[in-house]
Amino acid sequence: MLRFARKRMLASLVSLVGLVILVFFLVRLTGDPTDLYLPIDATDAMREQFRANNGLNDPLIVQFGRYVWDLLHLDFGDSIRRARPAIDVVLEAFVWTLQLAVITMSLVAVLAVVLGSLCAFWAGRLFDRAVTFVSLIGASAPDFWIAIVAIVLFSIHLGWLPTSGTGGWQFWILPVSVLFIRPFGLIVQVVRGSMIGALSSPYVKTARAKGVKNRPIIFVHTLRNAMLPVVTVMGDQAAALLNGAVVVETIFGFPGVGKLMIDAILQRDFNVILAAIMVTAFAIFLMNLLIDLAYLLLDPRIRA
Amino acid sequence: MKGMSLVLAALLASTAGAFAQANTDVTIVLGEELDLVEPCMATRSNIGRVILENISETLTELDMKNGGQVAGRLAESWEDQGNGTWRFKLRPNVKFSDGTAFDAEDVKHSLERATSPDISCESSRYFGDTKLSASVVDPTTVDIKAEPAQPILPLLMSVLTIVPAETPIEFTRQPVGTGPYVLSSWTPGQSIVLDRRADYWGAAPAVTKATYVFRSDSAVRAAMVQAGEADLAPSISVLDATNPATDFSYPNSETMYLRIDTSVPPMNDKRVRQALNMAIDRAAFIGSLLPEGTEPAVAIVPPTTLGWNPDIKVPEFDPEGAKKLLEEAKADGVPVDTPIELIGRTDNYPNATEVNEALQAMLQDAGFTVNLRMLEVAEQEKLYSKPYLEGRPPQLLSVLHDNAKGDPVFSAFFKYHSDGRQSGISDPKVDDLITRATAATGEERAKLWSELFATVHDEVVADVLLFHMVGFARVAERISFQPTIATNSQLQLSEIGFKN
Amino acid sequence: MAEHLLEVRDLAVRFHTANGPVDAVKGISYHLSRGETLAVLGESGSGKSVSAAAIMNLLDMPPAEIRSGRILLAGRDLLEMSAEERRRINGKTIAMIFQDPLAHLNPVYPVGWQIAETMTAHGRPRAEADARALELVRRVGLPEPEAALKKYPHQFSGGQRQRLMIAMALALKPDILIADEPTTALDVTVQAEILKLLKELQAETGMGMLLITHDLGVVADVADRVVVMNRGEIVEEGFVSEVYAGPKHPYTRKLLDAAPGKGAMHEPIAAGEPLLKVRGVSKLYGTFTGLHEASFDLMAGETLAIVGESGSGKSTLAKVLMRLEEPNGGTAHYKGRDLLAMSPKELLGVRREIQMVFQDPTQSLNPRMSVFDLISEGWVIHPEILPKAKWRARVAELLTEVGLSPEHMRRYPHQFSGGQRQRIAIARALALEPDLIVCDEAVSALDVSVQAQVVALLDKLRREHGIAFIFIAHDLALVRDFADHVMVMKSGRIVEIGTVRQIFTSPREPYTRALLAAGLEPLPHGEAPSAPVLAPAAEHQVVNHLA
Amino acid sequence: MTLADDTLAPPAEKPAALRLLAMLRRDKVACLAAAFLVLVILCALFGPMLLGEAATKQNLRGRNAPPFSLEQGWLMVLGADQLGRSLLARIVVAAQNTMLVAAGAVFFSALIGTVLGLFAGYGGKKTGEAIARLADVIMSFPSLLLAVIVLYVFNPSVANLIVVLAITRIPVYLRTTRAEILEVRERMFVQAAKVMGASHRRIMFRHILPMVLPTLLTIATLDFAFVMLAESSLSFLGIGIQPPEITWGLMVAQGRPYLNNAWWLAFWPGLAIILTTMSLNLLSSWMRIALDPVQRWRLEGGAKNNG
Repeated sequence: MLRFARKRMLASLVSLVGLVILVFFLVRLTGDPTDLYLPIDATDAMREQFRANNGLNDPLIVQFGRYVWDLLHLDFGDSIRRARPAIDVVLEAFVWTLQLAVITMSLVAVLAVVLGSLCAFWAGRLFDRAVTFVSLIGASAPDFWIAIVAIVLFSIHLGWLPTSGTGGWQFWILPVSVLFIRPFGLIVQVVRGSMIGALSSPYVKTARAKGVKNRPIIFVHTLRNAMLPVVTVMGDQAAALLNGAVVVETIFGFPGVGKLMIDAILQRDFNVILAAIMVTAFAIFLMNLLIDLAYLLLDPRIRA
Repeated sequence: MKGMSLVLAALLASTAGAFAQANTDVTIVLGEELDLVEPCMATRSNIGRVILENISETLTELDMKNGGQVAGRLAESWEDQGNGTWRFKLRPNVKFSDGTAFDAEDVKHSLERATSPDISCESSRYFGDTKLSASVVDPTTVDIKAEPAQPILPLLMSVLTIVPAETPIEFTRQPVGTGPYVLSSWTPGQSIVLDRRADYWGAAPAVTKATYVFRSDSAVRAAMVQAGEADLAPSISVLDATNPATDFSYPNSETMYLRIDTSVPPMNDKRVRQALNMAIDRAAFIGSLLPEGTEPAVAIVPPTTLGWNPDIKVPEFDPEGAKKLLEEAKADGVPVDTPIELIGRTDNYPNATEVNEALQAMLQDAGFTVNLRMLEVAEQEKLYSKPYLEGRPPQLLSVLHDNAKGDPVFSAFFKYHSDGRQSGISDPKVDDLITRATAATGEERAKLWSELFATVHDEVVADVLLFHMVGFARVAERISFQPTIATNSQLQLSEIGFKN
Repeated sequence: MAEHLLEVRDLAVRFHTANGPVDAVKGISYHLSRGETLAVLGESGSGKSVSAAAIMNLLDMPPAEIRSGRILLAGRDLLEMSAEERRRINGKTIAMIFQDPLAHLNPVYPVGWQIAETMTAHGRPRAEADARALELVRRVGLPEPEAALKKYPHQFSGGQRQRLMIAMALALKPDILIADEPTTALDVTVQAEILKLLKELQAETGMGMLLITHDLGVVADVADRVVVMNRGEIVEEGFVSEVYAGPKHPYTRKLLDAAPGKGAMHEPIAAGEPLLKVRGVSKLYGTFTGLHEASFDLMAGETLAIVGESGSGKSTLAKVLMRLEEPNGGTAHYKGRDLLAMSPKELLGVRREIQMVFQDPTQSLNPRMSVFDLISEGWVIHPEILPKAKWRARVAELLTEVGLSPEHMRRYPHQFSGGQRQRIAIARALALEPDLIVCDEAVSALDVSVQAQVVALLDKLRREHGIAFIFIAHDLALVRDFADHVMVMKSGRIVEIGTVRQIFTSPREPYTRALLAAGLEPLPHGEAPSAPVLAPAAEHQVVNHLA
Repeated sequence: MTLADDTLAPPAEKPAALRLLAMLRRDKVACLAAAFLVLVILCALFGPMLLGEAATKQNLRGRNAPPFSLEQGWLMVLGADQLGRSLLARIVVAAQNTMLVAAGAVFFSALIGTVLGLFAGYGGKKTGEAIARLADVIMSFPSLLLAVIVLYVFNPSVANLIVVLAITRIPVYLRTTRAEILEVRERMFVQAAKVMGASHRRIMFRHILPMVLPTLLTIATLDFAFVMLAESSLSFLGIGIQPPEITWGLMVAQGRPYLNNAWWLAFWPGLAIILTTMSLNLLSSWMRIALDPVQRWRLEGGAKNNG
């Protein structure tokens, strides 16, 4: 198992390096931060000065070499905009994103698995149809639309929740709910599909022949077998959340990495973009590793 | 259901107290986060709104309440010594928030710091190619010399934020200033808190503590004031300004215009440019896509600017006339059928896309072939500034220009001089006027600027000037605040009062 | 009330399918008494398992619908009980074991937990259940019982898994055990052991046993009484010995006649230059020896049967010869050229001459290709065989030859029965006009009567086309009527090779003798058969090839 | 011997397409979904031709006209947008770009992802690993960044938007295809084809691919919805498709600021997205059952519920 983890980490490192190279050169295709950083009426001397200060005059390959050299010393460079180490900026934001992702995915996991399993058990019945319908509507609506409507409804008209920002638990309700909807709709369907398949497995017959009650048949016997595809999809969804819930972060003023990333992209703050990508990619690789470990945990047959 | 909602409401109400605040504390919600709190970057509006004159003060300031006069702040008086040198008498008994006293050395250091090549301070952009140097005469007197001579040096001093002489020449995260407030906490991405100082030299403002939060969505900003989570949203979209009791419009010093590159046919023909001007029904925008209060523009600077020329007339809306001009030009062999690109910027202002779509439709109605392209800021920037791309098609750049400084010098060169970075014309008379006006003072200066505006607008027809824009602020009912043209770049907490 | 332990009365079950309703069971009645073993005998599709599923409340409704009938357990009708009542009966009063224990054990839980669950589901305390599980595992004869409890199903062999199922079923000492094809897919020797275990346990507990099987030998070995089912109806019932001795219904008679091992044995054709000469072929899987130094000859037009239990290497040998797996050593000269050393290009030419028929036609026929596409695919790959214009006619011809009808060519595999599918697979092999066909357990998955038909077809093809066969089977009896030579394999090695007569009448090796002995006779001991039976015979299906 | 061999041979089935149609007719919900999708496709095909003019005709004085009023003609029945253009006409016309973007992105991501997945699954271990790493890289490459890069270096056109969205969705297909193929390639009929001497290409495209296609189709339908929403989010962030092109996503994004005073601007195009994605979802889950012989009975009528 350790060897497996080590091999995976090595492979992920290769991906990470590829990613850094790709991003480093691609973002530099999108323009010069000088034009964005300096006011429109800045003089040529100021522009030249700025470029020189930030090493933007060197050939790309030299810039890349310098970046890699610094990276090897764990220096991710400074944010041009914020004049502080890019990695600090990113990590601050990442903590928020991570919290948001973890809370959302935990809720999604629990609710989607329970409701999806029940839908599968009662496939075709009213409960199944209702849950499917509601989750589909939720999952098909643009999230920024839901977010604004939710603010208007819950914060302004009802006055129950704060509109936005960070703080106590009540600040988390709206962003988490909005983020929750889409992965929930998807995963409920995946759980349902996988469970319908698993519920017709021979071992379910055995369990029924043993006189096992319905609840353990669903949640003990079948669920664990049906979880493999579910875990995969959950991983994909969690990865999307880790990459930053840009829309939700933007609207609710959540200082997460998605908002940071879009700002950095629009401002061409290259070091922040790179650091953000490295941090999230690392998190995603780590999560993929955890998912593979979850496979091992769920299914003893893979352990061989 | 009702019972449940009551329980929930009660539960939430119990925590709601957490964000109710002391009577003289305010929360201000801004659209753009601060990436820095560096005083020498205060000319950037997102930074200036928080720290300018609140934390860091300047020698002079523009008094918008009194018609845009230059008034003293840390300087009590100043006089032109000739030879490009100005002598400033400084206010005595002023202390920085770190307790050190303010004197001429601080001014000298601040100037050197702001113009140092070692940090990219933005305020130095206002000095252009002028070289400034300061020499200390005595602790309360400082001479500032400009090469070449700079007639509006006192105005320029309104952008120079004063920091203690000990401030290192690198971006600070702990700004120290002479202003009425001190930065007490900064949580990047979330909030900035300013607290009132006890030892401020001037009158103590009413606001004791200001918390700034950041929401990029205008609807959310408006909602926060409505829900009582914030007291002031200095900038909201006209679409969210739905409550006359709390929402106030103010001219925001931005001017919308279509920049024409007159070197590309058919734009090199004056009749075509006139036709462009005549094709647009400016009145139709006001009160529909653009809020009431928006003014048709005849100059690239707002009316509060020196040399504003009231004699220039807004071009008549005359699509038939435009068509006729085009036909004339066509008869002379001008390629008027060449498709023109109208290049807008996404989210430049509320409704930016719709405004540009409407402009496109109007131009097309007058017989132009116009393709609309909405670009992201950096992409538009690339087309906006020189060097222009080789082989470009005729382009109209739909852009905003902001000059709240009261003098056209900050606009004229860049926009109209042959060497200006965003200039679309090359006209010797205009170049000459700009050079002379820049060097002139007093009445002469105003006259020259007036002449320039008339020339550009009527003789050269350099561009399609459209509107002086207005912004909206939502102000909670418990506070009193009157937004002005300066609100876009600075927001003095001392101007906020409480109604009871 | 007659004191039957269990009585099924006039049970009728209908399934609603894509093609309209199917009456799986049409009003059947039978009963089971304490200590008795009742066999329900029938081929696939006869509806033999449906009544058991109804007893255990395992029918999915819909698509199933119980049209009529009663199932009386000690006088009470199960069909009128609530789901909760029936749950309490399942596992406690009536227990069930299934065919294919690998699929029927939950793959993700340790077997100890699964055995104990039978008891905890009925309210027994955890500790007691665990102790009893250990006792049961020991009783059904698993090695290292303590360790076994912590292991997962995939870590056991097929026979051990069935023992685990039995342990699970017997945990609460049920009155009735329903065994649905309990030994199908097991090797002959293992089958014998499992049946022995069941008999012992029945003797210990006095339970009634309902045995559902298609296997005449199993019925003869364990059952007291038998009901014979065909197309949802009971066509005959009675004591096993009586039914076997004097079948009254024509279907029963045909079933008994179809049992293999009754025809005349082949005499090998005179030797010439061998078509295939295999020398010292070995295959290693890591450290495991799949095949060790196999050597044999095959004459043109001759049938060589390779017999062995799972893991004996017989399928490995086939795969190596077909170059589906690369050997670790050895040669196989086909018409003088070494198959195992050919380049892919040379191989392509030989591919059409050597064809293979796989065990499970359901899996070896691409479900998304029509019969025409399947059979003509070989001509797409080897266009030199037949011009495209003649394909349709030739497919029709081939279908007729294997006993199907030409209009079948537009259909898809799932529309055929297992036997028909195997005929399609054979037609596909014939399309390439091969000289040698390798049949890997080609009839093992088929019903007895179908087996007989397919074997007869193969025999006919051999006679008419002079095709040589390598016929791989785990079933000695089947091979007897068909093979010229027999090769017995065990653990990757050839144990014995000889003519069919020599192997069946005077086996030299003890393992060959053991295999012959383990085969179940389809007739009760000591009874005179109605048809002449000369040799012991055994037949059963293998669905999963566990090599 | 005419014994049991033919007992279970079923009667010849009706042609598959007809049977599907018959089943579709029986399932009201799926039927409705299919009907709506047909309508959307018709809009996409003929909308710009029929209503292109009406969709761009501005009337600043009649901006934000409320819906459900026939005073201005039937085109204004859904109200007018911020420039006084008919919302109905715009929705109909925008169907084309919306469908083009979604279908294009789904098609290309499915195509490339599947081909890569085929190679990853069927090719050697090394190829497989390399392609899996590629998928990792794409997955952790933020789609927004990609959007900005492509739309900056090129232009924010329909074609480039398709490129952006297609690239970001490749890993889904790649991973699914690869996983399925690793399983399918071990199936017996693949070996049977090998024995006949079938080439790798034949095995890949004739035998393996058709087995994977149903799964991919299901994913593609779901992705269709996803892509429409992603396109909308890009528009919200200002880096999606730009006027004068229109898509539903752009309409929602542009109408969003009016939620308070002219809800219909964002509501109708939003409803169009919701209905389309829901229809696709419903149809895809129906198809998943309809195409699976084991599950099909659920859609066949007549069965009573015996509980």
